[in-house]
Amino acid sequence: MLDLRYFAWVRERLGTASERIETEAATVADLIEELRAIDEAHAFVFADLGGIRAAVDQELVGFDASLDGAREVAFFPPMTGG
Amino acid sequence: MLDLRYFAWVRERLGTASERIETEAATVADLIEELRAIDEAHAFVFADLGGIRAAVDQELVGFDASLDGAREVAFFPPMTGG
Amino acid sequence: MSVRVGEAAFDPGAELNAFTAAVAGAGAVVSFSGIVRDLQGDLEAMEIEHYPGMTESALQAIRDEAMTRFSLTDAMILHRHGRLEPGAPIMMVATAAPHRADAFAAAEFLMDYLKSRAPFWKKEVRAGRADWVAARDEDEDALKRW
Amino acid sequence: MSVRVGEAAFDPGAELNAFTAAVAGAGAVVSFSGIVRDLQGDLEAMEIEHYPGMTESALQAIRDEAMTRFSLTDAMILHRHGRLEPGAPIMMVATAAPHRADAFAAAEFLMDYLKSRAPFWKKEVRAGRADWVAARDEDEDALKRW
Repeated sequence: MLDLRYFAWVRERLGTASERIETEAATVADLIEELRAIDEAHAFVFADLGGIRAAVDQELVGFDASLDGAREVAFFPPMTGG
Repeated sequence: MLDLRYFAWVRERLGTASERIETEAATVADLIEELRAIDEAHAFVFADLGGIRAAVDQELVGFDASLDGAREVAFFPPMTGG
Repeated sequence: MSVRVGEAAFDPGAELNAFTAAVAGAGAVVSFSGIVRDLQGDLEAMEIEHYPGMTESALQAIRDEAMTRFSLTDAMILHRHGRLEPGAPIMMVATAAPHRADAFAAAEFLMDYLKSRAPFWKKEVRAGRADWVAARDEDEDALKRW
Repeated sequence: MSVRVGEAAFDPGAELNAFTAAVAGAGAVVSFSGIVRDLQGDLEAMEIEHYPGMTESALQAIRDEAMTRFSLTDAMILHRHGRLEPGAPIMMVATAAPHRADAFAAAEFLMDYLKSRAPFWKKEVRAGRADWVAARDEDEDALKRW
């Protein structure tokens, strides 16, 4: 089981801040492939990865990051703090 | 007539914060030559110009600056504000 | 406390004084504060979303990295989330060092990393409409100098 | 007031807040404060001499130059002279700008010029002995980057 967290327009577009899924995905990229297949909203959000960032267990990572042992994966747009 | 102002260790070494002199010096460098001749204290202060800065009418200048029309010349060490 | 994240407003002047008082050995103190701007005069509010948990650890990591890279006496980061009015302070960093070059460089380092590596997202609310603030390429580029 | 020179103590936090309140259009505010340091623990006081008249015009010129060179909303310089206790604020600059890069660069510019071009001289009094603080070559060198 993997907890997914969504923020900012990703959250708004998906209509939820979190979901829990069953997955065998080995990397973030693999997970994204699976998510794209869920429905149109997911397909839209993950269509252009240039505008998406990912964190695994609250650490910012690249899409090639392993999901081995991961409990929480988050997707969000580039940060705009400060 | 020219008003001379001295600051920091230059003032302390000369034992005065200001003096008024009669001079025909054309540049700051010429003036320094005249000042060196006044006494030992002046000769000491102006012996090594690497540690001396000059201002003419409250503007920082190089030693080649003209004294044409000048009313006040100041000598002091490099500034240490901030 | 060197890192603080919360909804409550803070007073940059009071924070600067408290930070300075705690680092008596430092000759140089630099602060940066980010204020909600209203350039067109029609901003109702700025809403800041964040990632609770990750935010705190990301800011702590950025602060620790600054302490390692620069000769600092101390460094702090404050950042608000939630709904902010125009003119309100959004965030603040402060650095203290024996020499000004370190204090300035560390404050810029903190800001550059905070902008692109701390999980905050800003939304501007104007005339009932809310728009996410787009990330600026130059903010990402700013990281390359460190 | 954008340039202030005097003997009286000032409150950096209160100055930062007053400065920030006056520039509502700016998103980025940077401050630098210089504090009397007592590294060895034996400093009785710092005495700061200045050149009345030239000081004010030099600081005003430095401030005006910063306003010209950078995209600033405002900039201020405060500097004390006379006898200061360890831990006391000596001086402060603050800059406000739409973007942080300008606010940071301008604050560093103000400091670099103030260090080497404003007529202040510091003396440290310890154990009854008073020594003039020597200018640092790197302060003069710092001007070359602008």
